[in-house]
Amino acid sequence: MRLDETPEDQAFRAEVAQWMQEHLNGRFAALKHRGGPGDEEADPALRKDWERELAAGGWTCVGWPQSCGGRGLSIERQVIFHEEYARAGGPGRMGHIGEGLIGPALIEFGSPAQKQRFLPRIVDGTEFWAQGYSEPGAGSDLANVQTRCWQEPDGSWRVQGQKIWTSLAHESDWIFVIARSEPGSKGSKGLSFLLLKLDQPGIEIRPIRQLGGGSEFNEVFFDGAVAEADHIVGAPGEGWKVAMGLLQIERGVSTLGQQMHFAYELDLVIQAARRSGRGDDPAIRARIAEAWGGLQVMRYNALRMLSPSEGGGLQLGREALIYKYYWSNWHRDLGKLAMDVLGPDADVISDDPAIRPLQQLFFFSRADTIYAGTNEIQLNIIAERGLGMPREPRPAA
Amino acid sequence: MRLDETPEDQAFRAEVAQWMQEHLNGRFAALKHRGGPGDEEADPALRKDWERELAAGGWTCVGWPQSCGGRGLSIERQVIFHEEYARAGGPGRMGHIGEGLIGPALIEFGSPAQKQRFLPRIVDGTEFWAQGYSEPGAGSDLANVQTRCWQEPDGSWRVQGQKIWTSLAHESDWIFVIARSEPGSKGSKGLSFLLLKLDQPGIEIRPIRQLGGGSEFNEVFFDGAVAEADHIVGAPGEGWKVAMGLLQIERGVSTLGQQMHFAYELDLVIQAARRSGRGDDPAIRARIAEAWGGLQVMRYNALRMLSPSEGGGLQLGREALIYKYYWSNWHRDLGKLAMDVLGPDADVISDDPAIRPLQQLFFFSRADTIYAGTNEIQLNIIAERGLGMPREPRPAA
Amino acid sequence: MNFALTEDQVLIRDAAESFLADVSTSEAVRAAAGHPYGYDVEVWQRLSAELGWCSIAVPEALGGMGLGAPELVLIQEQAGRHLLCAPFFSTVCLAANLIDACATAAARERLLPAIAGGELRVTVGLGSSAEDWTDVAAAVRAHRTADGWVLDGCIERVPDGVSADRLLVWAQVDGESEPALFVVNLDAPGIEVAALQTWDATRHLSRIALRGVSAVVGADASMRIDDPQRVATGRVRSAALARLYLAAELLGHAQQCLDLTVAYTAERKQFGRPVGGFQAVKHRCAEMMVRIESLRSGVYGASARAASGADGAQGSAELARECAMIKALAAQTAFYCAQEAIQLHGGVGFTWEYDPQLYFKRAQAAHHWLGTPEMLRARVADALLN
Amino acid sequence: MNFALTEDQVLIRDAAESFLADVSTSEAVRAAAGHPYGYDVEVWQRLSAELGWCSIAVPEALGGMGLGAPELVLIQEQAGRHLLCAPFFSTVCLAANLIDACATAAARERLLPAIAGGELRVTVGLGSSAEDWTDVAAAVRAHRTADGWVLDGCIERVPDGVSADRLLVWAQVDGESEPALFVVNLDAPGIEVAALQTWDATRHLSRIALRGVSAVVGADASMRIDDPQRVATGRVRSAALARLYLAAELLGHAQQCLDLTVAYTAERKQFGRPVGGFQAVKHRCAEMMVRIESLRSGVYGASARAASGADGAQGSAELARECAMIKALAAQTAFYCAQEAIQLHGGVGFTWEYDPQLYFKRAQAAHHWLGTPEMLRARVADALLN
Repeated sequence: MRLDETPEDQAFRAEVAQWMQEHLNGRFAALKHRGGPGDEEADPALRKDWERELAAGGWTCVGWPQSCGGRGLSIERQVIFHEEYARAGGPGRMGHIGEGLIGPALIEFGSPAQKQRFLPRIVDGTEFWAQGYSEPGAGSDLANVQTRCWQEPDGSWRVQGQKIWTSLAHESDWIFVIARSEPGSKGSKGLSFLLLKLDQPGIEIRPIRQLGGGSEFNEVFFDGAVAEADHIVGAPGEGWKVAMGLLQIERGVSTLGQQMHFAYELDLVIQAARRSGRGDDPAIRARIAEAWGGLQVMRYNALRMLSPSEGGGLQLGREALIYKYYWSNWHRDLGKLAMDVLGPDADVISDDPAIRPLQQLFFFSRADTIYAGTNEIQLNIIAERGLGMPREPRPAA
Repeated sequence: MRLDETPEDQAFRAEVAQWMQEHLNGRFAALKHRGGPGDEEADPALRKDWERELAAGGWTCVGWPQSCGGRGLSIERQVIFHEEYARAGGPGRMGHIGEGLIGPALIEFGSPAQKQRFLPRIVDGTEFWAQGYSEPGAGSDLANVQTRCWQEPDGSWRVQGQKIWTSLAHESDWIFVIARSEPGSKGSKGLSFLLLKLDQPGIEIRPIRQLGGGSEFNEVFFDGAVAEADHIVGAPGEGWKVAMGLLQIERGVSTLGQQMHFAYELDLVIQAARRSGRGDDPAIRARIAEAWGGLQVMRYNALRMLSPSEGGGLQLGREALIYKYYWSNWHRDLGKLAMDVLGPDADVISDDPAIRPLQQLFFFSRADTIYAGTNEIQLNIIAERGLGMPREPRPAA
Repeated sequence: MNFALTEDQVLIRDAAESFLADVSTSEAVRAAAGHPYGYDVEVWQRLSAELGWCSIAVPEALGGMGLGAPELVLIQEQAGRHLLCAPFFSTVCLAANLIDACATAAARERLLPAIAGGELRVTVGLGSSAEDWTDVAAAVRAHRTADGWVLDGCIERVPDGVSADRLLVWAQVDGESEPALFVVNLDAPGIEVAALQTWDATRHLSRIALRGVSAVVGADASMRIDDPQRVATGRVRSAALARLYLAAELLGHAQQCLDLTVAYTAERKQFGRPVGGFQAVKHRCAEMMVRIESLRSGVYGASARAASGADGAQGSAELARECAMIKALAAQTAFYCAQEAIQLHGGVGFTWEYDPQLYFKRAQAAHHWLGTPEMLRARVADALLN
Repeated sequence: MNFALTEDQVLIRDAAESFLADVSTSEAVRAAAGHPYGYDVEVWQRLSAELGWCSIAVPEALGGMGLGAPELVLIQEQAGRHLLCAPFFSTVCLAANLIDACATAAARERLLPAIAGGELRVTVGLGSSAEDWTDVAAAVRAHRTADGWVLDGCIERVPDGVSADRLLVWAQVDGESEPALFVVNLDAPGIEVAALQTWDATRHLSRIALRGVSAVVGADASMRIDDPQRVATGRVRSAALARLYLAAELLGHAQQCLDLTVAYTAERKQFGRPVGGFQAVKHRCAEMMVRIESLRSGVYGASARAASGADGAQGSAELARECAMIKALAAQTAFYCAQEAIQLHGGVGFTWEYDPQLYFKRAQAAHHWLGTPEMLRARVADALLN
């Protein structure tokens, strides 16, 4: 258990910080602290340019193996990179689904041809991805997939159905989809994992308006949409394995560095408390202290989760189970604290950079405890896998 | 919706207050504010004398019909009586199981002979009762009764088994017991409701030591204990109906006036806060204000629960469902607040009348959210009966 | 002492319930929120002129029904449940209440009958502290002139400021310890109304600047109206009642959040079962019900106290303490239930299309109105501990 | 930066776990609590002399292992889990920590080797505020005499005061801004030890009165030991570490409450099912696990910071803030888990016979030790906001 860094790590930290200082500048300066969850609609064109700026510096896909175009950074170095990126105010990554989800899935499950076709364009920031998991009737019951797919005589695949909660589908080039390829199959059996171009006649994208007014999520309708014959990942009918591997990844490294963004938000809250006078209220003070403590804990949660376990290998065990539940509820509470600290000004729609991000935080963090496994699903998983308590009885299907 | 009282009600209130002032005096003065939950072991002999003092004044069984020896008071007058009794520091009632539970059950379900035999001795304070419901293996699953009973050729009944959480069994004369009279029956079917003298060879009473050190609860072991032939209430095999009617009563009028005792406790907390200096701490102040608010709400909860409903009759509906959950959790929180207000002194075992009751409150209120329907059972009932949500799936027995 | 609703009260509640279920649907609320006034004038006319809601708490001698807090609380509860968009809260719960408690007989006779008849919309600044209007008064100063008064200052949050006919203004006067109360015509020279764009669009607020606004003695519309004999107690009592009426509205919000959640989880299936059948969901709905029913007890109880209690300084102080507590409880209950409604609706809970967000935004806005729970509890604690 | 336990740390933790599972059973704890010392002397001798726990954090040059906070935290966590009754917290976590951080080289050389060897039990007053020993110092005054010092005052809560060999005394000295630190022999004249009968009997406390207790320069046992160069920073750092070690113990309490609950609800059947199969029970156990694992991250993290960080004034202040936060969190987590353990055990939960009550009483007692959560959060807020 050490918190101090080697001189080499410290030098790496300085290198990232310096690169960010030099490049998150000029026309990119407007992106500082923008584009995070709740703000993903902020200037997507400029943020795509920023992805290419990052790529030019070699700062995309830093955790991927070098053989796949990445930097092959160790976990510790990835932590440092993400922390310094966020500390500098680096914008929400347009490329995060490619880099954090489908890329690693292709590295593990993809064919050599798929890797060759897709990975370089994720690394260089020229192709952006969306995900197609959730369905309106499924919700937390991920395996309850109704979207169908079938293979045409020419070997291509067709997809029919509907996905939902697809972030930035309208700004993306490709989508990965899990669909039922074996008619009559149930649950996690008989599913296939397909890659589709979004710009095609069989796909329609409709934005979902969120409570805060933004529309970064979408519904995506598939009406005989086409996937090329070799754009199936894994064997037909075994798509669940790919999908689950990918969710593991989502709950792991890709949320790294978010604490630095959270620290930035907490700092905005503290500044607002000083300004509004609510910082003199002892109850508000106690909540700010608690939020600060929660943030320390969250960082240590992440460090524990990412440390090699006693037996070697990543300790994505008990610690990982609590990680998402902890941060999402902390973040939701911070949103409420932010509004209470702003006082009555919180209710007025504002462009003030000291107010707007806190309002967005308040509204968007309502989704934090719902997407990627609701609180209720998280608690089930923690009780069943973390504590070995009995599984929920499921009625016969 | 009126809070003001008629002149007649005001006069009655004054009458009760004056009687209490005149009689809770002399040797009875030591009983002021004593003998409540958590303190039921306080001087039982003197408290039995007090019951007879009350009886002499006509202040036992005030809600019973006059034909049964009661005063036949309206609900409003009962509220007034219980409030003034508690306000004066009237001690915990040794007779409350007789007056509040078995008496009303006998009035509703008992035979004329049973009424004649038992009711007058409850009214005059010469016989005290204990209850025999819970069993070690049953807990919240009240109908899971393992204690057996059978009828002998002479018509008398024999009881074999074990009851638990029987308050003051060692200070009582009689016990009512629910036991399985139909071998092989399950759940609420095949149970009978019997009345037994406690002082007999087939009954052994063992105290259960509680976390606060007291032992007001007991285990009661029945080894062929005898109930007389005509000491069965209701028909053989239909004891559940009697038992359930009695639990309705427990959740109704018999908890009246407890708010006045709670108000007394809150006042002790406020005094302790002034003394310890913790009353300057804003967080403690907020909790005291919250506790005060909760007490107001609790009184209004009770008044709503006891008001005639729109269609006439007692409104023991939605309001009654929440009543026990609300007061028990409020009381448990008050116990924690009391300790936090006392500061480090809370940890030292004390005879100081400004400290001892608060420590007892802290410890005994842990039981409040468990006995007479745990929090968990209360929430099930509220969801299912109050909100019409689906019942818990029960595995086939 | 009888806590049951009277027959008349049941009638009032049921009429409000069915009227609002009809006119204040989700679609209607969203449409009204987008209107410059923030409400549908026709709905307002129906409830004020036809249904007579504005006359409920006005004394009979002044053309009202002579009822009071218990009846208004029942209306407000339904208004909250259905998110009624109308100047009812501003005109009746704030302004008429204030005029009745604080104003001279002449002013009451001039203003209350017009309010009761639905002919006059009056509003007043909504404070955000535990004080009794003195926080609002602190930002406006009244200077005596030869023929009356001149008002200068700013009122931060005025509900229905864009559409009201009259504005009540609390102001400080040099040398007077109590704030003074004025009524001014909203189209008087020197008044500038700036509509605020708020996240909660179901109650429109404005910032109103007063620059040399004249309130001339004997003028028709603008004048000083506080009754020196009544204002000290009256502002305490009227602020208490304002908190109570707001709490009743919040109670309605909370109830609707629970009802929406129970209905949604009964329909929505996950893992082959209705979501509402999962015990954890049931317990959380039950917890909501406990808090809501307790809040209802508190709101009804405080309204009964308001109707029964002495209205002297002592009675007003006790009522103030109880209403401070109930507003604190209401704000927290409404927010809690809105939060749970969003959470238990799952993905659709945070969409614009479903209704929980409307209640959520309102609950957050109302958190500050007339004092936050923290401020109100500190006030109660001062009374208990000092 | 590596958060995994080292091999040595795993060994230390596992050894503590198995030793305590053996000697600190429920029966042993109840027996020890009834002993006048509050512990079994044989257990103390084994862990101090045989297992060397007292030497872990003592520098190698002074006969210790030269390890530090991360290792002590692992021991304390297990001590908390098994409610170890022993003067380990007083001697090692409070006194040795304090001596190491604040005392002169001479005093360190005299006292620490004896502590490391298990030959000396030392204790100190346990404060109940967010201050860094100054609250304890406020009640004792040191007067200079011809050949040394005389101490007068009272120390309210001294753990193991009945059985310890030496007492550390913080005292105020006229004209000095920092409190002075003394060590006195507990059988010195003028010392009166009154054992307190506490609800939590697993840590015995005493009130110690000092009446003209003399600490003579050059004497063997009683003397002034603070190092003027180190005391200002050292008392901040040692108070921070004391809070951390207490937090680790509370973490162990919380973990055991969860483990007991999961085990009991797996066995206990209601309505034909194990209670642990009801979703509401599962979610509440899961909530406990979230809080416990988060607390564990915080405790381990703060211990790593203590081991890695600079120990100057800045580093000590940062460590103090983090340890204040973690003690606040630990107190609330332990109480929460003890409360839930009692509740989810049902009827047996509030009996003397079952163990949850032991943890419950300890959690309540520890709530105040070294500052309540409210006090500690106020301290953290001061640092963040001012």
